[in-house]
Amino acid sequence: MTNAWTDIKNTDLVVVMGGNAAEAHPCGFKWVTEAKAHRGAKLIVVDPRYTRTASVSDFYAPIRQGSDIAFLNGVMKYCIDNGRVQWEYMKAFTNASYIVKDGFGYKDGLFTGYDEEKRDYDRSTWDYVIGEDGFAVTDPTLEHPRCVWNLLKEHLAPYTPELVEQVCGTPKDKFLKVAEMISECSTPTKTMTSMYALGWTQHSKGSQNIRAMAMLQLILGNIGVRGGGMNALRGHSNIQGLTDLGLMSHLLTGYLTMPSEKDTDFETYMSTRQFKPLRPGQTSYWQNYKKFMVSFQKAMWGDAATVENGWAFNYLPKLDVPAYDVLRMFELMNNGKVNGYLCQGFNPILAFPNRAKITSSLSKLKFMVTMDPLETETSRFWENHGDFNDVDTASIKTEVFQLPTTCFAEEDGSLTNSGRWLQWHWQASSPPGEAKHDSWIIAQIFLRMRELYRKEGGAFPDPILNLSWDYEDENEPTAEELAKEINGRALSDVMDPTDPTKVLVASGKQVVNFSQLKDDGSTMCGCWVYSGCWNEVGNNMGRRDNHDPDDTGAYLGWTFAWPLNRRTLYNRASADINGKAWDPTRKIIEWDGAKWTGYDVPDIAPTAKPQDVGPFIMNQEGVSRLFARGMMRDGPFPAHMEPFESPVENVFNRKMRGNPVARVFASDAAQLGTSAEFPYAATSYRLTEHFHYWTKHNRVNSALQPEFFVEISEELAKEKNIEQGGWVRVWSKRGSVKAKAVVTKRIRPLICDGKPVHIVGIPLHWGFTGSAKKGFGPNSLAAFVGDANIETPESKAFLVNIEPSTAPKDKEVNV
Amino acid sequence: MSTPASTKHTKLGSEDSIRRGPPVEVVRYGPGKRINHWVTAISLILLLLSGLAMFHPSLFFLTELFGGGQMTRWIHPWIGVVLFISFFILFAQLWKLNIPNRDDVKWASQISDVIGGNEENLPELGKYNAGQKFIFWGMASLIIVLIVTGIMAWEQYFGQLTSIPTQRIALLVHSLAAVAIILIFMLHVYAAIWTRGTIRAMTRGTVTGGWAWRHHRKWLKDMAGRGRIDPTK
Amino acid sequence: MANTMDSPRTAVSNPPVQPMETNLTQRDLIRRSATSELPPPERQLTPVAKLIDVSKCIGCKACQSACVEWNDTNPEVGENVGVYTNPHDLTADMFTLMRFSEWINPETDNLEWLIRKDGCMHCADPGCLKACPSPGAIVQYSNGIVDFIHDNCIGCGYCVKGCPFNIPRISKADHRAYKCTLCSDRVAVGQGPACAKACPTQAIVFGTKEDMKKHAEGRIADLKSRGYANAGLYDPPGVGGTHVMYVLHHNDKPHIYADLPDNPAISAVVQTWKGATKYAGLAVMGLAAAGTLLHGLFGRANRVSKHEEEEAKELVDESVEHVEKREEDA
Amino acid sequence: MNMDLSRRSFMKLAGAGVAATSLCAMGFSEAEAAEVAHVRAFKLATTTETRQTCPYCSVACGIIIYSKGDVRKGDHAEVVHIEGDVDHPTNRGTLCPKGAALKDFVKSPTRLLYPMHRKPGADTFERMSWDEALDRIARLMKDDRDANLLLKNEKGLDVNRWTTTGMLAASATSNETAWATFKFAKSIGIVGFDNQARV
Repeated sequence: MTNAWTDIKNTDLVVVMGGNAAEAHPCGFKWVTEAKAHRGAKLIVVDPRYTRTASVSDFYAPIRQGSDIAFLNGVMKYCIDNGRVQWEYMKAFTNASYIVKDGFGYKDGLFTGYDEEKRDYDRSTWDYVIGEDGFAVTDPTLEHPRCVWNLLKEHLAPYTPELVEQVCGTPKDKFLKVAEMISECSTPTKTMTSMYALGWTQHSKGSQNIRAMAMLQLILGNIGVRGGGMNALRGHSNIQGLTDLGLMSHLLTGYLTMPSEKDTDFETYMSTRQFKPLRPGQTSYWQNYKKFMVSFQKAMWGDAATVENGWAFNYLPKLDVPAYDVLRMFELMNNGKVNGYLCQGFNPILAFPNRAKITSSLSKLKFMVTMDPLETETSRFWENHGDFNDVDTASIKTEVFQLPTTCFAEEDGSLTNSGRWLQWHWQASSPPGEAKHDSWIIAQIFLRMRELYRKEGGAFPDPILNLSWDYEDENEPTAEELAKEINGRALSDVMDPTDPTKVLVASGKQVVNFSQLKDDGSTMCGCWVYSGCWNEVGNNMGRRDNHDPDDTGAYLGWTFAWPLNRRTLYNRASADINGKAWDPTRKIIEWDGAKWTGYDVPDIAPTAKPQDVGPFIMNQEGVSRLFARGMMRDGPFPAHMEPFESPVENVFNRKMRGNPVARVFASDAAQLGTSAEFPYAATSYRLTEHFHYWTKHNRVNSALQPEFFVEISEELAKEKNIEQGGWVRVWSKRGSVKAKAVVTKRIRPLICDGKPVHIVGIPLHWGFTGSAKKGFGPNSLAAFVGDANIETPESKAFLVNIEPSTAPKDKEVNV
Repeated sequence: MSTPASTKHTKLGSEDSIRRGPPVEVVRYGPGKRINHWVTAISLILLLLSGLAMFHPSLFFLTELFGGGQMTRWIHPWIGVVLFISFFILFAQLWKLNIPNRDDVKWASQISDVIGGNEENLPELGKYNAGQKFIFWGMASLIIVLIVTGIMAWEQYFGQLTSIPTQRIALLVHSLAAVAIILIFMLHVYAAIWTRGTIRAMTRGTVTGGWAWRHHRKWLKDMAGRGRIDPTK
Repeated sequence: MANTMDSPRTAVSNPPVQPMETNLTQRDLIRRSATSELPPPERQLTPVAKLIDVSKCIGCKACQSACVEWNDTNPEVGENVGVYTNPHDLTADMFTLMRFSEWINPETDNLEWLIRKDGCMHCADPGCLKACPSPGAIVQYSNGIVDFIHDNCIGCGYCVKGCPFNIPRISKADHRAYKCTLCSDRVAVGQGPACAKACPTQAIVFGTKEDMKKHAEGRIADLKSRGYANAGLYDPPGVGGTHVMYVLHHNDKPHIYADLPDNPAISAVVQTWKGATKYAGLAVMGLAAAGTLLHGLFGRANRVSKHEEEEAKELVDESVEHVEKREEDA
Repeated sequence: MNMDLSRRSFMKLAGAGVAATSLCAMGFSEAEAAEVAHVRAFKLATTTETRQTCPYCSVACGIIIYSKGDVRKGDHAEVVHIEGDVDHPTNRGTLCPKGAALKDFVKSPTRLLYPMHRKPGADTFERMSWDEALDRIARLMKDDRDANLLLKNEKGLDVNRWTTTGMLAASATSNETAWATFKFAKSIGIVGFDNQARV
């Protein structure tokens, strides 16, 4: 989220699209009802189903899953055509005026440079014209035919209300009503907020869905302002934290990236990351990359990371592919190329698409280790549960370790919420049985491996032997010790750059925040964006001051928000080019002639002059990007693409399937179904009564929503004579499930590209362990393809068939 | 002399007979009927005690007799079932003797003589008089009403059987019927006490010849006429 | 500034953990089941109310969950029968229930998903209490809370018949009646009901009835501004008003919200049963008893005379002789 | 540690007054002794409060855990109740149906209590001691790493990549646990490393 949950009360229009906030985030959604009740804000819901969020909306428009880009591009076109643009903002804070290289273009659903063989684009033309001065050429008048603004208008031209209706199945009048309501937020005094979640990410073009809305928000001037922003409602309590801390194949902490084989040494690695400004005087904050990277390496390997060995650069593995993401790993596993797998609080056989493939992959492992507070289907994937897990136990040779961990109530630590607040929590109860903290388990495995390497030696032991593990009790690092390591400290006295005689941070002291980090090895910091969370002042994540001057919803005294306790990202953009708030009643920060002051921590150097320095300091341009250059694999502008399994053809290119550059493994391509075989468009989602596969272990939530079901329209039920509450079988090219049928008026067939499209809704909370009735998940059916940029599986749009059926059969398990 | 008797018969119970005595005694109820009667009587008494306890707060203390409210609530319907069965065994044996006839009309029309005890003015009667028949049929019909409405109100097993509005009516009818049956019960008991020499009919099973001569002369003559006499006793 | 406003929140402080005297006692009772002479309360507590704004409710069932947790009930895991309402009805282990209705508004032809939190309405004139035969099994406090005192409950189910909203349920386990207590144990220490505290959108709020009515006015105005011309407050006079009220977007037709009664009142049948019948019945029985007693004492008993005994003997002898004579002839 | 459970809250906000009056409505101000208490005894009396956050979604609602026993005093502590934290700016004491039932998550009958081990082909888990399990895991991992760690690519460049063992990290663990996990996984060379953010 660019803004905080509590900031939503400041909005005038909430657009919930690609999410279902009331259902999945009820207490965050509270702030929508506050905005409605006290600002007269309106709520729009655009979704294939009339959801719980829709039940309290002011306007609902149906849409076919996977067609969001067409809808959003349509809205953008409507706003531009009707002059509903916040011109000043758009001109000052976006790259609309930048001139794009000749050669870049878009035709038949494809951008220039497509290579069908490689399923990739040559993106060399997707960039700015660079002048002699080394800066990007711009035309502030926006008259140049090759400026981003004119190219964008050209790109959006086809997205008429008629096309939107044809592609999305949204009736023209409903689309126009939504476009009209949204376009009203183009004035500086009206803001709109976008609340989205996996309804946008779980597509083969998920990143582009989000880009489309972000661009719309920029055109309307709604980024960086109170009650605005792009608000990704993250699913898990600390999914934000684990991303910030880089627990991903392609990441290091704080969005530093893993080296690839191109990064032959530390210097080469740095050369492609310390971005120089593309416009005069811009911040381009990544110029500090080296300070963060060196401090990170020192945090990892301490004294073993020296300037001589390039800060132990070669201790880091180098990638030969963009990432060993989960889809790639399970593909390798299924091909027998993976021997061991550790699942810490993760349930892949319910979480990943094509369950049959996941199960067969796990069956090929030599060993698997699970760490959970609760039973999981994954730790028992080898156990036969009749129809619910029909495996041949004896033939599965995987050795499995099921390790019991503590849960939140039994540990200290911090979690990072969607609004980037790091909130510390305290242990309240004693662990049951022999359950242990994850950090203890990790420490034990690490220490035992290190001991083996010490005794026996082995393959490249250095990064293991030298990993800094200087905790008071190395068997169990405390949350406090780890938090302090994340914040960073001085390894030797750090001098004040302005006065070299003055010690800024004494050796061994915590740095106040990342501004004190150095690239000479004198500081260490586990995760630079978190720096400031536990400095010499103390544990800022434990702060609980809920004062909120003038009720802006900032709550600066409540815990700690990264970066630098900032609550609204890009908040510099809440003020105009001269530093005056666009909307005086919704001021965040303002330029007082000498510095930036206000309710939040400025998202820019406090003394950076408003006219000189752009608000988007992480970008080389200093402005935001309507044109993404070559930074996204599937295009600098969002273009309509169908899901890989779609009930209709792509109207821009009827031969094109899915995202033309998304990676598809051969075996999975063979398992893609067609609308002839599988006529119904399925989608997966959460129910408010449950949290993933956890709460089915809990009697209360199991009582509130006891049994797996699918939702279909009355029309489809009639067509297939399926009765309310009766059993149905739903199957795709990859699997089959049995469920109770919920026949509802909340789902209606849509007319897309001239034919009716029936939607089948499949919630995801059931399995074969726990208190609830045994059931299945949509992942048994979903396709094993991911987003072109970050490989998030396309779990929100796939094809199925459905028929009336009988109850699934269970098998008694000897426990 | 005996012809008149033999011409106009009244109905007789199976065990009805005269013991010559002296003194003359007339067998009115055999042991079976007597046990049956007392089971019914005791059930009825328990029912009205437990029922009244739940009928009016001022009588709630009666629940103590049954070991508290929960027990009372639990036992009341079961006693009802016992009463229903036992009464209808009795009913099967006595209903023929209770079919009204012309004499009953006359008897009823002279109710003042009944209360005044001037039976010489009343017609000679068979085994039962109109009052007794009224009690018999009254009890029978009310017990049916009570068992039916009782079951509707029996939350523990039949709470879902009928709709709540129906159950409300059932409860109203049940309480009205209960009041009625209590009144009849009183009449029954009082009449038995007031008409001296009656109670022994349900204890020893016999009444004196004089009692039969005074209250049910036709019945007595009929037994005599049909030689239902045991000279040895 | 409008946006500095915040909806009324049930809790302004976290619950106390120090031992505390309860503040709802017998001295605060204004009604007690099957009890005629109840001493008047020493003090009048301010009437409280729970306001359920159906238009803000997202049907998340947090209220159900919080209710189960606070009251330590144990609802069973049922099955799906094709609807979101789970369990399928109120039970002795589920005092409150989200009832979902899919309603097509005939005026707009738009679907409206009406979600109503069902549960005890805490009537000012409680039918359950009127019907209850067990002294003190159902009580009403001067703040309006109608509570079941399980120790005094005999499990007869009369409350079920007495309730105009079909709320109480008899436990199959202990045969006692259960329903929402309005969290009397929380209210007694100054905390609002668990459901109201949990409600994420504050569709459920709790406070004094007066404040709740004021809050409702604001909500109704907002709904009217959004085109719900018939938005209104559901506080049915038929039961003397309730201490659980609804804000309905279609207050002209409560029945579309999963059969919420349009004009609830204690059934006339129950009134007669618990009124006239109770008193008249007792009177009649009393009179009858007295009547027979008097007649017994002063009236002349109906005795059999010596003469009648002789008459009987004669008759018997006669017929015996008659029989013997016939035998001789033969 | 900031365990300050200040009762300060949003009194200044309109509407807070509502609840305020409801306090007095109970005659709460005059705390007289009650002879026959009808209502259930208040079950949170004499419990220990601990400030926590809900582990489910990323709204991260504030919660208060009420337990019998105080871990900070070294007692054995059992959760007796969990309720929303009124002082929390986001949820203001409210909770969703999952958060409101957190106690039953902590006390779920399917909580894992002991390390369990499944032998290849076996149809049940068997209990195993922590030491045995951890030693065996470390051995299996080292053997696989030694056998399969790719030290150099075809160009002879150090890549130190271990692709034959992968790991998924839990996006419900704390940042601190995550950091420890990160150090472990990246230092041993695991590249097949992701968390729920990927899906």
